[in-house]
Amino acid sequence: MTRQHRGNLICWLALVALGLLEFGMSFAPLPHGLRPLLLVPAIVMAVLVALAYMRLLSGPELGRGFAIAGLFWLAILLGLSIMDPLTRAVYAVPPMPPPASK
Amino acid sequence: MKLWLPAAATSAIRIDGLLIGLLAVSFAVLALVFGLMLLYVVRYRHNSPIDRGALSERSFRFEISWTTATLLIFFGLFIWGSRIYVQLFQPPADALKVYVVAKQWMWKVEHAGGQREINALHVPVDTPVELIMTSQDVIHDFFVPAFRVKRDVLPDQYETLWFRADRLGTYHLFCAQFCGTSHSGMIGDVVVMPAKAYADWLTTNGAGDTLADQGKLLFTRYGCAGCHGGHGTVRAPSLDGVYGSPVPLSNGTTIIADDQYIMDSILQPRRDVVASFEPVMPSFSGVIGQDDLVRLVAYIRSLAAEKPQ
Amino acid sequence: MSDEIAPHVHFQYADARHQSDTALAGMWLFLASEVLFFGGLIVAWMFCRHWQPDGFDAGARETVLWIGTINLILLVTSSFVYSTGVAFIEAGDVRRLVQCCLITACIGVLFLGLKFLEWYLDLSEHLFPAGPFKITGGEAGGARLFWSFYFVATGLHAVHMIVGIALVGWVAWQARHRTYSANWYTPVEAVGLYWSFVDIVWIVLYPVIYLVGRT
Amino acid sequence: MSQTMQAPVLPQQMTSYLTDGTSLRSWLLTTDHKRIAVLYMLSITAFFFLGGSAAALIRYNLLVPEGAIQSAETYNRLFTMHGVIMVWFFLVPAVPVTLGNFIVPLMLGARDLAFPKINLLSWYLFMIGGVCALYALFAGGVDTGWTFYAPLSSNYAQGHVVAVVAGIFISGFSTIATGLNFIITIHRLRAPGLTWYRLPVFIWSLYATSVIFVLATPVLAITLLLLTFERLFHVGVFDPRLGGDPLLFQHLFWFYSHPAVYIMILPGLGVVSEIVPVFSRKQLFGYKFVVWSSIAIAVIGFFVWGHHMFVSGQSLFASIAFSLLSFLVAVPSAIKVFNWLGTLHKGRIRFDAPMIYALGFIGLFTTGGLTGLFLAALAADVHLHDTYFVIAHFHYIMVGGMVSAYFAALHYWWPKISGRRYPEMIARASALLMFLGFNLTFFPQFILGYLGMPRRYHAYPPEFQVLNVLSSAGATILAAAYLMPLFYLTYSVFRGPRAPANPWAAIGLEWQTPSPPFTKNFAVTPIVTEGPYAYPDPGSDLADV
Repeated sequence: MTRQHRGNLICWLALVALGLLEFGMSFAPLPHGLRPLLLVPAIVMAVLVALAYMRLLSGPELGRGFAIAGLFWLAILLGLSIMDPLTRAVYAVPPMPPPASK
Repeated sequence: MKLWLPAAATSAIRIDGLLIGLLAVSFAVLALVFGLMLLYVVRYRHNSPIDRGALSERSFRFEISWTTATLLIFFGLFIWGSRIYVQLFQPPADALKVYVVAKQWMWKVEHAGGQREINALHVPVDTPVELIMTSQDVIHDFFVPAFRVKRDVLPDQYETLWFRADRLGTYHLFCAQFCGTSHSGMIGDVVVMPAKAYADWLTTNGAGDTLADQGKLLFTRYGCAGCHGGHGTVRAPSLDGVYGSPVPLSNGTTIIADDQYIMDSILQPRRDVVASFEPVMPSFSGVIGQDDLVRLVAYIRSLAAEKPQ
Repeated sequence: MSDEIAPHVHFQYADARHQSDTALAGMWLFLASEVLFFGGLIVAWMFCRHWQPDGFDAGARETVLWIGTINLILLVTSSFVYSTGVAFIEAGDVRRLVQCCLITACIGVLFLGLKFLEWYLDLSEHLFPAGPFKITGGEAGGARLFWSFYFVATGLHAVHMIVGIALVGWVAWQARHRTYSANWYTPVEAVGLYWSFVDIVWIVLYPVIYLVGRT
Repeated sequence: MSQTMQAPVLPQQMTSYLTDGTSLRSWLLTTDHKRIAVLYMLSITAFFFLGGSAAALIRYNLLVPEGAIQSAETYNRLFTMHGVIMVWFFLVPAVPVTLGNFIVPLMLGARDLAFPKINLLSWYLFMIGGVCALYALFAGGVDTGWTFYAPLSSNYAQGHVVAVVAGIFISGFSTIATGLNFIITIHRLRAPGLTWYRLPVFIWSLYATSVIFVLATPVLAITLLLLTFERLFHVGVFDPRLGGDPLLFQHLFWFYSHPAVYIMILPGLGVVSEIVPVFSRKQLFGYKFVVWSSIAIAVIGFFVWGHHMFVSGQSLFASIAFSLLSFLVAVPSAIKVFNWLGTLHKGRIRFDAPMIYALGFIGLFTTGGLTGLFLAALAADVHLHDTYFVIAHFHYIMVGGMVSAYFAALHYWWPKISGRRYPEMIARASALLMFLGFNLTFFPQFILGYLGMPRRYHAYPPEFQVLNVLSSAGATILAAAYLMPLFYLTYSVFRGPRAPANPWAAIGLEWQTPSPPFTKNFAVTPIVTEGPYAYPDPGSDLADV
């Protein structure tokens, strides 16, 4: 059981625990605003998998650069595109077109 | 050939000012670039014996100066552009409201008093007019070059556009968002009239009748009466009293004949075919528009009301 | 000059380490582009959920939660097994690597099996957005949107899973023919990166599909 | 981490890459970056003249107000075909896949790209995508414009939308593969001593282009996938009637398509930064600023896509934010233009064909960039959006800028690629003819745009006719100017005089191998000791070569 195996095993247990935590959290009644909290365990799991199984830190440093670039561009895509619907004033569609004069 | 576009609205004058400002900046920069290039190309051509000593390699000073200069000019242009843009978004409260419905390849305009016109818009001069626009199928764009205003018209969503015409005359109306085959045919005229002439125009054009009456006309015009009238050659389900009651479908389920079902059956008849009937009805999507659909539904609803429940 | 260059080093590389780091960097760059690919899908999810919150959540409540959860655990386990396999090949143990690859591939197939079962359940309940749809009335629009997002997202993920299983199988096949050893196992690591990435995609998709609609 | 020394190339391996195996198989299954570049060059040229003929028919149609081509349907499919072919099958790949594939390994002192097999796969994906799109365009075409706006493209268009979209989808992977190959090669396969600040600017601009290739194209892939899903199942992702948002399509589409226009122009900026120092016999002015402005354009280019949607119903706040960001992205381009002028200052300028194209590029690119400011200023865009002003703006940058740079690069590296010299005087004549024809074609369109003539119009009001006739006349001159290089360059391959290794006496690793280079590029991996443009000061007497 080399150091590497032990590390993988601990990481696996953490991942399963986080998964179950997330599963449990979904039953707690969260107000609409706090819904994004549900994504936090998922992000932690993703980071764990990247560090332990994808060897982000011990791999080529170019790989780290590209990983960070990918996340930075993802932030641009999500951040700037959500800016529009959040601030758009939409006129509700009246049920009927303009009332005929009679 | 005319190279100059009349400015027929208050917004047009402000946007023209911005365009002239941008033109000035552009010509200045172009003169600088083309001038320097021609100067260097002639002065420092290959075999010219001119002295080329003392090459200043410290480019830092130049770089910073022209970068900050460009940044400042651009920032000024940005502020100027957005100030006018924000005004285009704030129609005055007392603006005259006119509904515009864009459908594939025509503009249907409807004034508050019920007056309807196709591919034309009559507006009084010196009064703010707010257009409340929607589209029935694809994205169109209400563009009046003389007013320098333009707004995309989104399907099933209302967009507003306001202007205050200040010159009489007839101006072009274009559709500026590609919308299919006769996108280039979807044009019209915006007629700016004195207030009194506009009032006269409103009375002479009168007003339409109820939706159900119009639906009845459309029912025959689109040929529905041919099959659903009960005496045609093709066997089709009778529509008397069908509105609101359950309809058995060919796939065994039953569905309530509400507005949505009638609209879907007109646009996609083969989807929910009535039991014991052949799926022969042609699809009318792209043929019957949104407001005609609403009138047909109003007519079919009126048929149910007549039959005693 | 090392005239005897390791058997797998191409002519434009100086040595094996130079080539293996390059290959892994290449895989990381490809995964960055995949992040943007699924990012576009998340933008669609944000837009649709913003415009149709109630209908969207109504649709989300129809998902089969237990299959999703089991699949999450399965994929996380498969990543663990595969990286154990990589640890084994680092020590030169080719036989264990082949076993780990086969286990990973089996978990992958199990994941896909459960996924097809879930799809079958959904389709039988008329949850496919086109055609007769289970939810009608006001929330039909948002529910249709959710389910179209659901089928596109899980469909794309399934395609990536199938490619992943094929790659893991290819690694197992290569390992069985003695191509890998303690000082040459770059393809194993590269496929490991891809496999863990597909696992991360599911880790993100799981709450987005199953949980956010339910609270 | 650059590569160390490798086994030297044996003398008998020194045959030119062109004659190193002449069977069709050796060409179609080659992994040599130079041969793949030649394969790409042939397919790019074919697509260029196909798209160009569609443009010729468009200009023919606009000769008369009611449209010379009777059916509006045919006209709509023509301009869509022109757009799709020119954008995805000529402009986006143009310089990177042809000259980039050929020159990047040579400039780096490497023997080939990092992943040669992926490079060949990239060409095959490009051809499969191209054939798929061409089949659709010829089997009936598509009437949505190259922008495929929903809900027109998803619910109302009758043409072969899914087939064309599939073609573009596949060719997207080809560009991702090329971008990935370049980034990894530039990082990992530089010659010893070739540090980042000793790299030629052409490498830097291709690096910036590849960043956009790799990070923007996937978003196009998902957009086209969603469009196909919507078109097949009508589930309303983009159709508001069923709850979707048509602006979602525009956001996703323009997130790719604006960086895509920087994909198209950045290689051109790199080429001009290579050519101007060589033909002025002088250091590139402000090397670091030019390099970092390429990177800035690539990064900020991802922030600005909203300026395509100022009038399309986007929120006021988002429009203002995108307008500010769009003004910021114009600054690096201005820096580049000023640095080219700085390079011309006190140089020894020669007027060979590449230099004429480059000087033309500087003028036209500046005009195009400045008219971009009109479209970034919010209120001006309200008037000018979707008119011929926009058409003129992006043609000034794409045709005036990018195509001139492509021809400049083609002529500049032609001796290295084909081992032959092209006829100089005819090349200069065709360059000048292209400059004149281009301006006559597109400058009237600025005025048409200001007057309010919308784009994509089959017929137009009579008062615009004279300007349109002028534009169509210019188009015929432009077409002639494009055909000339096709003839004299092909002629030069077979009958042109042999070219020496360094015909322009330029400084650069690619000029240290024979032309045409042999398959392994360098006999011994070169050691780099100085910067890319180490020309002696023009003032000193030894500068006159």
